[in-house]
Amino acid sequence: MRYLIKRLAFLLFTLWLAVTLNFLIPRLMPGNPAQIMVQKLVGEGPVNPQLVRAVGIMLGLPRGTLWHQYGLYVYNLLHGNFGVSYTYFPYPVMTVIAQALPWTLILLGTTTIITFILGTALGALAASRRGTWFDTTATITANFTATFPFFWTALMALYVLGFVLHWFPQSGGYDAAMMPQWSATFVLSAVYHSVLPALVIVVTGTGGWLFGMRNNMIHVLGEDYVRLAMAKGLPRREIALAYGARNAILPNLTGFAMSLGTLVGGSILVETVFSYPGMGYLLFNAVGNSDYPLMQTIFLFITIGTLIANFVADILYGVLDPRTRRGGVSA
Amino acid sequence: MQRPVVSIEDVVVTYRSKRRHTALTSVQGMSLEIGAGEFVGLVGESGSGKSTLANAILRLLTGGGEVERGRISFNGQDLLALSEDALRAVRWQDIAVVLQSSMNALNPVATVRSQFRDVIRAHRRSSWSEQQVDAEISRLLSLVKIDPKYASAYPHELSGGMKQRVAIALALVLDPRLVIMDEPTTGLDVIIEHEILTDLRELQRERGFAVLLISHDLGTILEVADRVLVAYAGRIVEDRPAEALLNHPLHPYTRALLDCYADPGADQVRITYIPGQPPNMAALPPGCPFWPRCAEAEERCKQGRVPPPTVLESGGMAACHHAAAEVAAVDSARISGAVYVKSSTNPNVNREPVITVSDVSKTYHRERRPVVALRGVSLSLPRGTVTALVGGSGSGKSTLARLITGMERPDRGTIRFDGQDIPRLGRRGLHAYRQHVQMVFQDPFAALNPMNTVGYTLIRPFVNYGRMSSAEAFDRVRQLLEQVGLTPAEAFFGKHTGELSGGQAQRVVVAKALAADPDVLVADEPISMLDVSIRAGILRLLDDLRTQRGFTLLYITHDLLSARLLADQVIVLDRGEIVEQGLASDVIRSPQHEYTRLLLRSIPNPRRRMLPPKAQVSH
Amino acid sequence: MRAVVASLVSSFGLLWSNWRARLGLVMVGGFIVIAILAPWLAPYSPTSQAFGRMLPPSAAHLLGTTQLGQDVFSQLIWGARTSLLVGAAAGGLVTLIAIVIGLLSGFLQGWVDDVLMLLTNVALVIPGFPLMIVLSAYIPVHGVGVIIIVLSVTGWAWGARVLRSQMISLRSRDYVASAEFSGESVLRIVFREILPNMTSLIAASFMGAAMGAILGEAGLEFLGFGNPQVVSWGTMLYWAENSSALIAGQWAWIFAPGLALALLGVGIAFINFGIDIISNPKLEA
Amino acid sequence: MFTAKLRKGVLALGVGGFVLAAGASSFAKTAKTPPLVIGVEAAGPTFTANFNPFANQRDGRLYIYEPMALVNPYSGQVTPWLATAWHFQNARQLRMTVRQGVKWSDGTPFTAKDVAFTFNLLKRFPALDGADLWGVLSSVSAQGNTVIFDFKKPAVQTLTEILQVPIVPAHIWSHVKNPVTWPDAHPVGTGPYVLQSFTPYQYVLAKNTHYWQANKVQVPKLVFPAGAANQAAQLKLVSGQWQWATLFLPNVQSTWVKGNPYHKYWFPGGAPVALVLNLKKPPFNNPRFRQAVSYAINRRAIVNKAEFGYVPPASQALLTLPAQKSWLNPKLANRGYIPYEPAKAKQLLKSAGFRWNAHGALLTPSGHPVSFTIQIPSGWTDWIQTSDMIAQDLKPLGMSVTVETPQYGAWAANQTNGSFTGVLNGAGGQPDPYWSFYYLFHSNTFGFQSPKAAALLANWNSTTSHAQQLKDAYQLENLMMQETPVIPLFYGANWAEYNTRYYVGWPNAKNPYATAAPYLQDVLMVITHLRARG
Repeated sequence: MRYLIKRLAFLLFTLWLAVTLNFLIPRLMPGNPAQIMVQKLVGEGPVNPQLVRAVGIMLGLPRGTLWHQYGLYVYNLLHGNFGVSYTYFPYPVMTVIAQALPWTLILLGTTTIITFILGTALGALAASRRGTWFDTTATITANFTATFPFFWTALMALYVLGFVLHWFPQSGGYDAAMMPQWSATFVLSAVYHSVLPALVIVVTGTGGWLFGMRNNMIHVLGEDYVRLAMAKGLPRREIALAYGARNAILPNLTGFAMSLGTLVGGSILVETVFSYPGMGYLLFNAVGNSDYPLMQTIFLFITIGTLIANFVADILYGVLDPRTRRGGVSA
Repeated sequence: MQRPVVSIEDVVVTYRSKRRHTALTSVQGMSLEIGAGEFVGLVGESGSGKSTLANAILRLLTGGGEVERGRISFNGQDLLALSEDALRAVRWQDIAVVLQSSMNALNPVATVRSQFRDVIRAHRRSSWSEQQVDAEISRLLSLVKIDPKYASAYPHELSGGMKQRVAIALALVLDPRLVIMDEPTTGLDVIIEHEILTDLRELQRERGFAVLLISHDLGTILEVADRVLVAYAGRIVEDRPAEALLNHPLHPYTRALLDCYADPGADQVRITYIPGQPPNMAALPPGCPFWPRCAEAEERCKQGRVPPPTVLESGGMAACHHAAAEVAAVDSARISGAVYVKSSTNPNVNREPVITVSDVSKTYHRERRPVVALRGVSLSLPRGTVTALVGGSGSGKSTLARLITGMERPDRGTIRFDGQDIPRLGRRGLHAYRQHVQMVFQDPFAALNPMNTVGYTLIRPFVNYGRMSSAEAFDRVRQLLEQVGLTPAEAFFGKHTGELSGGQAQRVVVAKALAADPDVLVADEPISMLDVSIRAGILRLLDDLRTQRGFTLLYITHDLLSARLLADQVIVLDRGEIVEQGLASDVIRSPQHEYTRLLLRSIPNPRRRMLPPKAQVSH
Repeated sequence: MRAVVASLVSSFGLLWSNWRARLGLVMVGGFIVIAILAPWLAPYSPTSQAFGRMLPPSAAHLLGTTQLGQDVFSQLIWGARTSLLVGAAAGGLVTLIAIVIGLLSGFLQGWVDDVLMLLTNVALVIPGFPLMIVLSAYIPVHGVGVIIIVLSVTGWAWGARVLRSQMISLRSRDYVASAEFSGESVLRIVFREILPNMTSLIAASFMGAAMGAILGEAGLEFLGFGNPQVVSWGTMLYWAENSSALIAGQWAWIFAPGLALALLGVGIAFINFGIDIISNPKLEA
Repeated sequence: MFTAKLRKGVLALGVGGFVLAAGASSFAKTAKTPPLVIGVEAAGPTFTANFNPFANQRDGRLYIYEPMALVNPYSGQVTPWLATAWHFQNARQLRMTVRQGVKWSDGTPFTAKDVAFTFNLLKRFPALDGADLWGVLSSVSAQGNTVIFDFKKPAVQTLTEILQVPIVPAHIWSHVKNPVTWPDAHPVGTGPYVLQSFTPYQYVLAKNTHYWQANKVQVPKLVFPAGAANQAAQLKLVSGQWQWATLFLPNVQSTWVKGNPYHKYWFPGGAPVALVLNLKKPPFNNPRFRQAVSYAINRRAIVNKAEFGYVPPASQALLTLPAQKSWLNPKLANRGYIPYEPAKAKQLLKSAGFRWNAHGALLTPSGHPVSFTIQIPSGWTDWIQTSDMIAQDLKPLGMSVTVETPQYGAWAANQTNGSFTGVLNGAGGQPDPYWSFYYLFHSNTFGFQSPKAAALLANWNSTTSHAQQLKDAYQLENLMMQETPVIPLFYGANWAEYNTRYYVGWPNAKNPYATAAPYLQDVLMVITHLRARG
């Protein structure tokens, strides 16, 4: 319970910090987003000051003292009001994000789980068969795939599997001729379109998990309780799972933080290459269009998503590790 | 002899490291047999190969170790040749183990109950109902004096002693024929260690399983074992019934080991210690590996092969050229090493105190639970005397050492030195204070930075306190090295501290403490991490140095024998409070407090066998 | 210092004895040599636009030319400089920050530790790459220097955490207390007694940070958030992407820089593999 | 990825965006008149249902709402559309006749009242009035089928702007509370298409059955798929999933045209891209210095390298040539094109009192070394390339020129704040040369002050006589030559690729009746010219 409260406090604190960081970054940086926005709306030619004011009010551009702005900002956040997108004016940022979020959640959610399961399983297998051809092949392959730049792998996949071989579509989230709906054909199309981006994320993302798990597992397999389990005459599988993997998976969960950050970063690149209609591609476009409200809200969402995922991992850790569950010391 | 449960024939185990391209043969041909229901002890120093042998029996070798040669048979089956599946059936069903580190032997993420269950399930006792299984677990836990409610606890919720008891109960779950115990009580408090061994012996007698108990402490082994095997440098050098070994040790090494024990309550305490270093397995001398330390070594010992085991008519064997002769000359009382004698004296402990501790209390907060380490402790260290601070683990003796040396501050109370209250000193004041009060740490390897050379380590105090240049300090370091018996000094100067043996390292630690030319030396269990054979040497060194230099020594220990040897006065600490204090000879010879008596009883004492040997070995 | 050097030398020996690490050292060393010798190795200036546009690979242009008529092979060679510079500089900065924060936090304990640790944990869970993108959107002028700073600001947390826990484990060692008894100053204890024992950890964290920085830089450059005028593997990919290199059939242009990045990454990963084994002998295969 | 095509959008329309789209491959390819899939400019991976014609994004709404007349963005040629005729009663009053028989897509008839309503809407909501029409208008009213525009002052040239305002139905928009933020998700217009379906990922326009020239519209459906980034967009176009797009394609011959006879493109030159020096700072305030720089730049080389030879070098006269050749002063030497003459540049500098030091560095008459920075928005690759080449060209003259690539926002802000020494930016390029000159000489951005220009512009704006207008234009062109306030380099291209497999009649260099990109206002011209392949 205390563990849960501690993690929750950390989550809330980090959320607050992320929110404040998000508030501060644009205000600490040189350049005035308001001016840029007006410039963009008006375009070339003389700027009518009346128009500038009108546009400024219309967009709800920041005014007042920093504290006042901050108060208003937090108030608006709590009411789900993230401002108006410059590029999608007059739509609020949330409308745009609501369109992109499900795609990323599904793509990143499934690939994260797949990479975790695949990487952990392969890592555990490699560790328990240390020194065999499987171990060598797996670690060397992972060495390569884990260091492949996401976007390059994506480009190659796009070109070879998409353009040359025509096995997979080259971009988008589903066949554009369809209406998004819960029909079998639509879901099938969405899945079909997500195969390439997912493949790229899985291929480049699995290596990290694999190494983490392998190293932990090797460490655990050297522990006395594993030796004791062998002495107990337990079946090999049970030792590897209940004693080895079960303990090794705990530190791997804490490695989640770093891995997730990498995965999220990678997904931005992958989504961009595949023009996948998710948050990453949206962020890329928002930056390109100097759509500051959109860009910052996306960043906030990505951060919150990462934080929550980390929180879930922490809680999972707490559930899996009796030492934290019973209020003992955490590792 | 009864039909042996396990017989080990000429087993050789080599560790190979791919990385360093080295091979280390740590077991160089050991043979032994363990009879049904027999309680066998295997004693040896670190690196003697005793644990390796234990691991080899169930094929649990790690770190690149492999059985190169030999045969390990159980009930006629060669365990080394068994298939993985066949071996799995033998494991635990027939042979169970209790591992060295009680802290790590249990799966941290599984309850005690499930660690019993999986072994029951794995060995096809699936016909048992849940209730039957649980009842059995409760029964086993009760057997080792653990409340059955702990079945649903996780390992981290148990104390060290409880974990070890659980591990023993776990070993008995399938009623094995043999239980291998590899230093099962290392790291536990002396009193708890004693209790567990006592209980174990009782249990073993009741249930009739055989035990192979491995320990570095001959005292412990002799107290409980029917038969004792002594390992040295990867070989068994003596294998005798306990009684016979105790009364007529044949191998000079065994004899030397026995001579390291004495009754602290005797009028005159006399121990010997073995010169030289424990053997370096990577560079053994030709001939008998013990000869460099053996007082009886002759030319033939130094050459050719290792002395073959001499099988004795009286039972057992010894691997020494002298063995046969020894049997004849039973009363031969040749002294195998340097002697350290302590008679009852009446030292003057009424001199003016150099350090006065008044009403000191200290509480730690571990995981939000207050742990009281010291409660209103007052004592004084008379100038030029040795005070032994004695207590079990958790008694607060190390905390007191940390407070006196200024490493920590008490919650309450004063510690006075030269008119200053130590807890109030700032960084500068502490720096000055430490020139006067130095510390010798328990683990010499932990106390020396492996990145530094011996020379650098010893020069620093001179540079810092003596305001000397490195060149000036050099000469002093040389003297110091010679003083602590590290000669020739030049050979040690450039060595990295990791290249030293344990005894050498502890001498460097002592030398480093003396480099500051302190008034007070605090030695926190300085010998407990060392091999038995070299402990007395360090004690002797401390005693000699104190005599020469006249510093005040606070000697912290759980071992009353060493306290008796070294100390003028003894202070006994129990759960943060002083329970008894007085002249060393008085306190140890006629303890007044029950805790002191308990401590005394718990000291491994080969002369006081726990139980009469059950069935003598017969042919 | 001598001890540090000595330990480095002996660590190197250990590294060299592991085949993976050896391969990694050779690979990374090769890239370093290429970067240093770029002016002599590259057949042309990487920015010279004197050649035909989008020429296919030939003897004169091993990897063809860009749409601006630059020699891809020459750019590839010069690009090693940027990647290695970013890796070394950002890796170094990240490691430096990690050392300062990790050691401070580990050695001082108390509230300083609490605050620094909170900061570290926060920095650890805030996704770095999106932050880099957002920061780069606000920073008015782009260049390798900015990227190095952004990478450093976002990348230090993991190293700091690892070094802190190592610091805590080391500072409670008796030899640290023992050094205090020798009258050593705090600085000397931290830098002379403790730091040398963390060499392999620091090296590993440097390598990890350098690899992250190299990939991060390439990613940012690829998205166009860097300075596209700088010749680097990231900008090469950016230009290649923007010039439809694949559609135009200039596969070498897009394939080579990515492969170079991957190989450099693999080299570093192999070295780290070796370092891992040194600091954790159990991992030895 | 920001490439040339993006920037053209920003310049011409004032909004940044991306070329995008996604495939609609499943449409029957066998039909004679299949839907036309258009890769339009959009800002991201998804659409929002926003068809408010006053929002500054150009996409499907251009096919729904119509203006009074279509103005060719480059030649300025006007085609009457919802208006059939107009004339200036005097320089302060414009009378416009609206077309009869036009209906809104909901069947309501279109009248002059709708026109008057639209303009008065702009008055009520200045945020809609981006061109600041009400800065000169005093009233707009409907009389029968005539709309009367009264001006506060002579403002003849405002006509072009008035003609381009999209007209909205009064019977719907009069109920809209805030037309600025109203997304108009179900648009009702007079145009050839109506919204058939919308998802964030694709929307479809179908033919408007009420359209007033329905017989001219042969494409039954327009499909706008969302979001594809550079490489993916190009792949879509090349693989035939898009039929009409505006994409920068390097090596367009080999990547697009080669191997497919239906693949066509036309990249007409548009707004001049110019080197702009900060005229408030010495030595850039010296016209001779600017002329020298102009002579030292090898425009032909820049065009060939940085622009792939897709566009021609630009004339110093600021006009978009040849589209606006009717406005060109025939006496202008070499039609205003500045040749590459480094020697002349040197001589100009010498005559202006510049010197060179021992290291060959150029010094101003007051002895300061000459150096400046050219700022280009990050990622505008061909401009960066251009600046690099300018820096190379100026090096022999002893000028040290560096190139910086700030973010778009900083680049724009730096110009507004005057914190720059040099930038590349668009100049001119308005359909009506008046506005090109007006923006250049009237705006304070570049710091050029000229009473003479102001007088000429005022005269031009107050006369309805074309001859007089020409005279004013000629003089302003002369001023451009003498003062060189900006240094035009080349004409920004207007990328357009189209597929003639099913539809023919596209504009091209031989038949430049409209620009060819799918996002400029004259798309209505294109769509009414397209015919199914016979």
